[in-house]
Amino acid sequence: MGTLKLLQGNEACAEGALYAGCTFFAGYPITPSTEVAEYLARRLPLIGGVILQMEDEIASVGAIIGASLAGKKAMTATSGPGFSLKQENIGFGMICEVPIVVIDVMRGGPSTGVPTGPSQSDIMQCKWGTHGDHPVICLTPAYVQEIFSETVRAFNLAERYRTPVFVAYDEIVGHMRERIEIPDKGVLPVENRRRPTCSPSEYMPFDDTQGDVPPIADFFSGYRQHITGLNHAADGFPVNASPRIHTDELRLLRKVEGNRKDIIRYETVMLEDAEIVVFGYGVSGRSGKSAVELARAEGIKAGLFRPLTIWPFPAEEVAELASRVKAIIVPELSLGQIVLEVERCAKGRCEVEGIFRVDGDPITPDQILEKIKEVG
Amino acid sequence: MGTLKLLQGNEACAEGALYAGCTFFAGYPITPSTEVAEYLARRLPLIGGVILQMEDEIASVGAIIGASLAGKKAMTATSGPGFSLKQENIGFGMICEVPIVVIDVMRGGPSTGVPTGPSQSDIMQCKWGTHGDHPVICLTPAYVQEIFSETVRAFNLAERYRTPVFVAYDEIVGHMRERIEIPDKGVLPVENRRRPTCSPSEYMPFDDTQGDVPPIADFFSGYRQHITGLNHAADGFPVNASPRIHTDELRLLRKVEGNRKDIIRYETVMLEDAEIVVFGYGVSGRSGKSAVELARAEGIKAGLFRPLTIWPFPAEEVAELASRVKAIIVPELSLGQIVLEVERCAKGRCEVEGIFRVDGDPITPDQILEKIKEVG
Amino acid sequence: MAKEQAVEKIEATENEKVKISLIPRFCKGCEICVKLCPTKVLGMDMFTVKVVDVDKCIVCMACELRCPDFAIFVEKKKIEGTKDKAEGE
Amino acid sequence: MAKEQAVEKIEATENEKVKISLIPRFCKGCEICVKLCPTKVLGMDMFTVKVVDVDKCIVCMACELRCPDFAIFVEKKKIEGTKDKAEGE
Amino acid sequence: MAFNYDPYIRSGKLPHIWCPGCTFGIVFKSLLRAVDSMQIPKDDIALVSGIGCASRLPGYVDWNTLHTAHGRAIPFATGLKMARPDKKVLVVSGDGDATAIGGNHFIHACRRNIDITVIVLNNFIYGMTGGQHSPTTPVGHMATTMPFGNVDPTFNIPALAKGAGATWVGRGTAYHVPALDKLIVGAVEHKGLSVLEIINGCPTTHGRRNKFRTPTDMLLWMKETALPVSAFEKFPAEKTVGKFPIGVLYKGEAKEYSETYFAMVEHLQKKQEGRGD
Amino acid sequence: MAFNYDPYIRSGKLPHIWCPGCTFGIVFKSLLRAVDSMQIPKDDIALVSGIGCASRLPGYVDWNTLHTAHGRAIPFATGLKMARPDKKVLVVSGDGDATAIGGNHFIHACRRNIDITVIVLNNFIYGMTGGQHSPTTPVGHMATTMPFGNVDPTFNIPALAKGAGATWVGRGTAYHVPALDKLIVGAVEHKGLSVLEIINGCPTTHGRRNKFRTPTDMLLWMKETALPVSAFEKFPAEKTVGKFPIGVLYKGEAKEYSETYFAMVEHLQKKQEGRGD
Amino acid sequence: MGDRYEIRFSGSGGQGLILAGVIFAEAATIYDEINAVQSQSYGPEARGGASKSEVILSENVIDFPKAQGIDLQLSLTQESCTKYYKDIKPGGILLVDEDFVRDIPEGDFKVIKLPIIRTASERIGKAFVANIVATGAITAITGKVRIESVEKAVLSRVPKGTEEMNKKALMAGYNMAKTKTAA
Amino acid sequence: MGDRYEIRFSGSGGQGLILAGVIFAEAATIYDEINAVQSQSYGPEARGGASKSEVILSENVIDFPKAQGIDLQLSLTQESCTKYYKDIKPGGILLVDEDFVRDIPEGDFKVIKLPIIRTASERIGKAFVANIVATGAITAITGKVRIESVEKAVLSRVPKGTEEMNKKALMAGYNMAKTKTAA
Ligand SMILES: Cc1ncc(C[n+]2csc(CCOP(=O)(O)OP(=O)(O)O)c2C)c(N)n1
Ligand SMILES: Cc1ncc(C[n+]2csc(CCOP(=O)(O)OP(=O)(O)O)c2C)c(N)n1
Ligand code: SF4
Ligand code: SF4
Ligand code: SF4
Ligand code: SF4
Ligand code: SF4
Ligand code: SF4
Ligand SMILES: [Mg+2]
Ligand SMILES: [Mg+2]
Repeated sequence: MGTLKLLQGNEACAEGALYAGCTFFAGYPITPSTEVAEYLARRLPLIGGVILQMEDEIASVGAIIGASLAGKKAMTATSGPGFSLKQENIGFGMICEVPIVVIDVMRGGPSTGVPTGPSQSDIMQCKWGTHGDHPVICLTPAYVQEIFSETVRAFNLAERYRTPVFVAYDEIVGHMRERIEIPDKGVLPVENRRRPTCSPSEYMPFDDTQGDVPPIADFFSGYRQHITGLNHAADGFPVNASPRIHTDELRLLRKVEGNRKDIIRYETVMLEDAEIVVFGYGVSGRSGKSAVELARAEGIKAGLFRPLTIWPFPAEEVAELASRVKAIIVPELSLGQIVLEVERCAKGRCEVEGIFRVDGDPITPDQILEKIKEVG
Repeated sequence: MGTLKLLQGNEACAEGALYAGCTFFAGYPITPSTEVAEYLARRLPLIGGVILQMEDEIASVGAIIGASLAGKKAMTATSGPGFSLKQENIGFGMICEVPIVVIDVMRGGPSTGVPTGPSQSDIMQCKWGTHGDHPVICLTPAYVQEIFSETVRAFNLAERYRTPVFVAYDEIVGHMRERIEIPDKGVLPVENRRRPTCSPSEYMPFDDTQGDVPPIADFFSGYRQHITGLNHAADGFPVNASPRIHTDELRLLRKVEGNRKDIIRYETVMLEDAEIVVFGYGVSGRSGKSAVELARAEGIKAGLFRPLTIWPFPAEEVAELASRVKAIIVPELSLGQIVLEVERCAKGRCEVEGIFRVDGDPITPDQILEKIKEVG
Repeated sequence: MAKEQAVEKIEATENEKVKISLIPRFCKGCEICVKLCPTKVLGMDMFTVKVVDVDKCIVCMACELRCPDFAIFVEKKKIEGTKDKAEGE
Repeated sequence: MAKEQAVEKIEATENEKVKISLIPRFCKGCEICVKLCPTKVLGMDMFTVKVVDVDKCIVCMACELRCPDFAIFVEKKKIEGTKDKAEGE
Repeated sequence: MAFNYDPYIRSGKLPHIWCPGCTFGIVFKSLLRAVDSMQIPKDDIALVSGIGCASRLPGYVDWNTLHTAHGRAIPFATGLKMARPDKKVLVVSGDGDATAIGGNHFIHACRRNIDITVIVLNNFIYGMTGGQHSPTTPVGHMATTMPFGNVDPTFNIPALAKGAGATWVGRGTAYHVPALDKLIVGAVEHKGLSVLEIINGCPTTHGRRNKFRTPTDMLLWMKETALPVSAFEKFPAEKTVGKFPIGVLYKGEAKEYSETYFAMVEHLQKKQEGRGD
Repeated sequence: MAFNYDPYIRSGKLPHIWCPGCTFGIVFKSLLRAVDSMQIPKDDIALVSGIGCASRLPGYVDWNTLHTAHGRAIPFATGLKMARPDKKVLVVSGDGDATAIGGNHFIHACRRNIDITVIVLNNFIYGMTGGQHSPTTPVGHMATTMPFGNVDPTFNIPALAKGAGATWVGRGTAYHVPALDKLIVGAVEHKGLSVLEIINGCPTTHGRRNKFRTPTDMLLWMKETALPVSAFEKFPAEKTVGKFPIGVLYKGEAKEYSETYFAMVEHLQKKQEGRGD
Repeated sequence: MGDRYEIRFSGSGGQGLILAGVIFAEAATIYDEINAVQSQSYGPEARGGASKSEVILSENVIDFPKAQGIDLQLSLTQESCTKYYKDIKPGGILLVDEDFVRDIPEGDFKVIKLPIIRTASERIGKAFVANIVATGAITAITGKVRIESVEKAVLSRVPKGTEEMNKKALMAGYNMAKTKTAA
Repeated sequence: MGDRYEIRFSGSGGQGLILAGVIFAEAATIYDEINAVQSQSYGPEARGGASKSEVILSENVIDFPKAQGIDLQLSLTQESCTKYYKDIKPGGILLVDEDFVRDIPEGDFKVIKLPIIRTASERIGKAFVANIVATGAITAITGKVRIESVEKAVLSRVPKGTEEMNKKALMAGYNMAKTKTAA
């Protein structure tokens, strides 16, 4: 049995990182994510790890990519404005396929907005925030325990697919405290990136002939390589206007889209006979769960779909639901973001209704219940 | 009759800005947008305007917002990586409702990608690039003449709706030269922001009681005001966790969504009896036009929908089309971005097929024709 | 004096040479003025400042200059017929 | 000498004291070497460098050091039986 | 007799949000007195800030005020100044705002020597976010992100400004109030980029974690540690250990940027007219 | 006898992309000779760059190389160095890369005094994007974004580095090759942050627009304008007008960052073990 | 959701009410294995002014994590009492410091007045342990969590060297409330 | 699209082929009111190596703006000739510098060899006006645009003081091609 603790969501995130083997953190303080760094600042030096407060968010991503290339499991954490600033370098992580974990604790925006208020309005930014095409994995835990376990999973996915992974949660779950159990070592799987087994002279950092995820060699390990943010060939060197770019970018997408089954996780509640489904993540998923209980208590056939993976989007699951339910309700602490994806995947086969709120308070179970009755 | 010139798309953009009354440009060089700055560098000083090369893209947006607040029509121009960096400050422009124009000449990404290659893969970043919710206006010209006129329109919309406006086009139309006619002064309308008529003591910078677009006072004009990127009340001062935030952010959305008719422009070709529609913008719209001609020549009932406004998205138009055509084909120089919006709006009522290409070459009319035949 | 903004609640303590005005609504009780006053004119009233002994005031302005909260103002009174007049001559 | 990379095309001009190797594939014809050579050993052959008069070479290395393109290399030859041997003694 | 702040304070905005004993309020008053003494009309001056506790200052002042994004005040101010070169533009910034995330804009403003006054309220910490170390947190001090004592070396802000090309560099403290008033006047009057570092105390997130029991302790530390620059320079090295100089630390000569720019504009326009004849 | 570059050059990568007469190639060779002389194994050294012509250098060198985003080489390098403090990490950057968009990282690396060598290939222009003015373009020079002659004041890179806290600052030129080899050795050997500015010529986007008819003219300008720092300092002011010093311009003493950090780690771990007993 | 019990600790920033909430939640969920969620309001206004920390207790899993109807509200200042009391649910409890909250709002709740700060400063000698005194009192009033558990939580969360003082404060609050409510 | 005529100017970076394309397009579209689109390849590789600039002419609006089948390709260097000739459409024309393109590729196109660079350096005295010589030659060969229009375009685009030299170069190319093709 593991250790029981009362922790903030942000602290659980830090614990998750440590459990997953993270030994390198670089960041820049920003509410409501700062506790992740503060917690790690107390812990990382004790295990020989590195905690760096950089001059800004741009530098933070740069530093963790550098560290990851040198073989470390590395992470950063931020919130809205900082997340915007990190986008360019995150794109570098995407195209160079560097395993890193980026935590985004969502607060109200745009701009400085409501720095201390909760929000879920960076969720489209997670997918589209950086220029160019690229795959995105983004996890959306809702409970403190889940923040822990999904952070572990984020590291595993980053290592498995050799790509940046986001964990995005709202200020409320980031700041609230719940009991969590930190499992003993070995209880949760912890994965490491595939490193090359070939000889250094044969090594090609983006060799796609052995599957979509090429092995990755650590800097200074004898596998001298060249890494560039330009589109590149298998050997890592730049290519210009060439079919290679197209096929290689498709491979990057495929790493993620082709492994949806492995990556997508969600919780469902009473979906079997549901006529009305609440599709909610993060704190809105929690409200949704309560609302579904209230509705069932009133005899309404309501159900919950709570994605733990928001990107890649559980498109097939939503399509399947849409084909058999009356309505999908999407509560969001934004003016309507993920509801657009739900609409897209529903293809008009059922009603899709959003509940949006950006005044600094969460959507309540009652608000959702009301909407359930409205569409019911 | 105006002046005829052979100009690059980027030069036409600069001419459009000048025509619209732009007297302030701040930027940071980046291929393939740099000619916009270079052209203005030769022209602005001659008319007493300001051209500033800032230390980076972040500073560029900051400077034009400052200039706009002081009453100037101001613009910046960039490409992918720079566009990512500008996002945070663009969000400031959104929440503070500052009229500015941001040109994004799209190149291959992510990261440095193919700096000199064309792309249309920032189009979702235009909408979702900055954190938080906010309205977006984005114009997508495809011809050099159109880059001129849409840049003029961008300034007009920025002034009319008191908001940042994007003009996004690909490297191909940015760099190629065509003949354009620069109309004489007065031929195209040039608008100016509504300034307050009340007394300074009564002035509230975000007073929404007289419509969704509050008048905007210039700094140093006697209307001393406070502008902040925090969510704010009508008087401009911060509010925290309050219903005001929700209603005010809805107003911002409404400024744009509520004026779709005014903002959305597109070209159509033979849509009346079309069974297959090509939905393409920028260079892909040009290819689409050629493809439709080829198809019609073969007796296929093809048509073209070429949006000049991509955000707000012409959702109603697409929905209407979807209800009466067999298929919509979306050619894009990306791995599939705007096709998702088309899918969403089509609601499953017709087939939606993308043609994606990111190898540095445009999608050819033949490629599209082939797809037309495939789905036909 | 920023007093206008809180005019409803000024507490003035004075003698013939000096007037010390306090604005309790603005005072955050940081005690800077209390500790920096060289002659111990000021003291604390639970959470806000109070004047303990106005007569000790030497009008050095240490309190007013370093109060971060616009909560204390010291004025030297013009004593009629003395210095000011002299200057007029 | 980066010559290995272009080994197929080295043009060497030599006399008994010095050997000047040129790699035409690498030479971009910038003329830096030509202009900096103090004794006018080098010249241009349309777009690339050529040796005009190897005998004038004083092995100052100005050309090799400042060629940006790994396209010119100068080697002083060991003259058998002379200096080197002398040193051996 | 006492200074009347009311005309400068936005009505109803006091009390300000700063914590009890936060010295920013002291500096705030000094700024108002200094600018008042220069008789700059309220409509002709703008105050721009980034994000942080220090950056909340503009909200209280009845000038043209702009509260931008973290670290970005200077570019916004540059836009204002170049749009209206006839107006006064001031920036107020925290140590983190100005020298951490905003460091690049800071050095480039210095390089350009544009006529903006940059006032850095250095409280040695990130106050607003709760006490993380900043580029000025002294080595050994506790901060939430340096829980074992800070190991990050610090910037010397005046040295940085000078190295980047600023033509007026000064330092004052929240304790030395009358001197501060004068320094602010000097900085604002200077034609070109002026940087004024003002030493402040954040009792909430820095002081109490670092053996300054009360806000007053922080002020007294300033009193004891600051030396007028003239004295600082005269004293032998061993007497200045642990001390810092205050006053005008550097003044240089260089053309002001907006003047240079608009001189070019004028020159070109004249040439053009000439050509037109 | 001649130096053998082959072991250091990635095979098949020559000719490099630089223009005819671009002096970067000269510096490139100097770098290889210098590092070779220090006998650093190829697996133990990393070379990191941003974006720009200068930043294309790493692609040719058979070390661990990383070509990052514009202006961001230093943060990536910092991550590498802190992950593997036992390895050598070098950064090569352009004037724009290092001091325009990358200026903040540059000054913070100087502040931290982390053991990285930052080599700035200053060609006074944005070469890669076609000749826009950079923070080092001399006043009056033509650039595409300063078509009437540059009015932007310039950075003095060594002064900036020193003001920010760098502990080794030097300057060399592409002309003074043997001296350059030695400067590079000095910079790389220095324990702490070293900044080496190397004066270069970009004939394509700077030289030909500014009266340097040929690449050689640019080299000869360096020859005439650079003075060894010892001479520069001794000469009377009027003799150094328009000249610049080369050599080691500044050396300071300060703890190196990764050492300090890992000393803290070691200290804490010992304490913890002690407590465990 | 039926057995939710919602406690709000309110007062002014700096009175340690967040810590009080954390301690209470830890006692409940770590030592008594009741489900608990603790949260607080953040914001620059939390600097001075009214501040609050909330704990929700339940035998069931707690999904919606924010207070919906307060069962017990502690208010150590007048400002916080006035600002927040409206969330107290019908039949709930308003626990106030009897010296600092003079103006008791009216409503369908029971009011308990205790000299919390006075007890802290006079009996323990440090006004700043008022939060722990209050925690003791709340433990007694709610009866939801064992006092031993709260004590453990206190000891695990307070700075070294202050354990005894805090234990005393806790018991002072506990006993004071026991006496008062028994009366 | 039937009347599209596609011309490619190729050679090495620095030979002024982009300017040649621009001049040709300007002549067509500003002075002759034919529709024209000019484009070029960008890229770091455009520094040295092969470089190209393309002009499409048409009586109709030109939608697809990139070359699809080259009607006439100019190549001033061997490298550019070899790299790009494959896009020449059946029956098209390959115009090469007879000194610098020695290795003529085979294909279904007509080859015209002219001493373009030699003419520039020997007859005009400046190798760098080869682009204008070539433009003159292309004007003659294609017959799509009036030589007077091309001359106007040349004069509007070349640096002041070089007008006469460029005019001479243009006519040299024009006449050389006329003679050659007449032959
Ligand atoms: C892009 C971005 N990153 C981080 C933050 C969070 N943040 C707000 S203020 C601040 C630092 C404040 O420190 P300083 O500038 O010294 O001001 P102080 O509060 O100490 O006056 C930080 C990191 C932010 N708002 N935006
Ligand atoms: C974020 C971003 N902004 C701008 C650019 C465009 N860009 C590429 S290199 C460069 C400047 C190059 O100048 P310098 O650093 O001096 O290097 P040089 O080419 O002169 O060696 C610029 C502005 C970019 N790639 N990324
Ligand atoms: S003016 Fe001086 S003496 Fe008087 S109360 Fe203030 S500090 Fe004390
Ligand atoms: S200094 Fe001001 S705020 Fe502080 S106690 Fe004195 S009057 Fe109150
Ligand atoms: S070594 Fe010296 S003399 Fe010989 S060719 Fe080279 S530059 Fe000329
Ligand atoms: S310096 Fe090198 S590249 Fe330049 S001409 Fe001489 S050999 Fe050729
Ligand atoms: S946190 Fe520090 S800097 Fe911020 S208001 Fe409080 S005392 Fe001042
Ligand atoms: S553009 Fe300039 S810096 Fe770039 S390779 Fe060419 S000469 Fe060198
Ligand atoms: Mg600070
Ligand atoms: Mg450069």
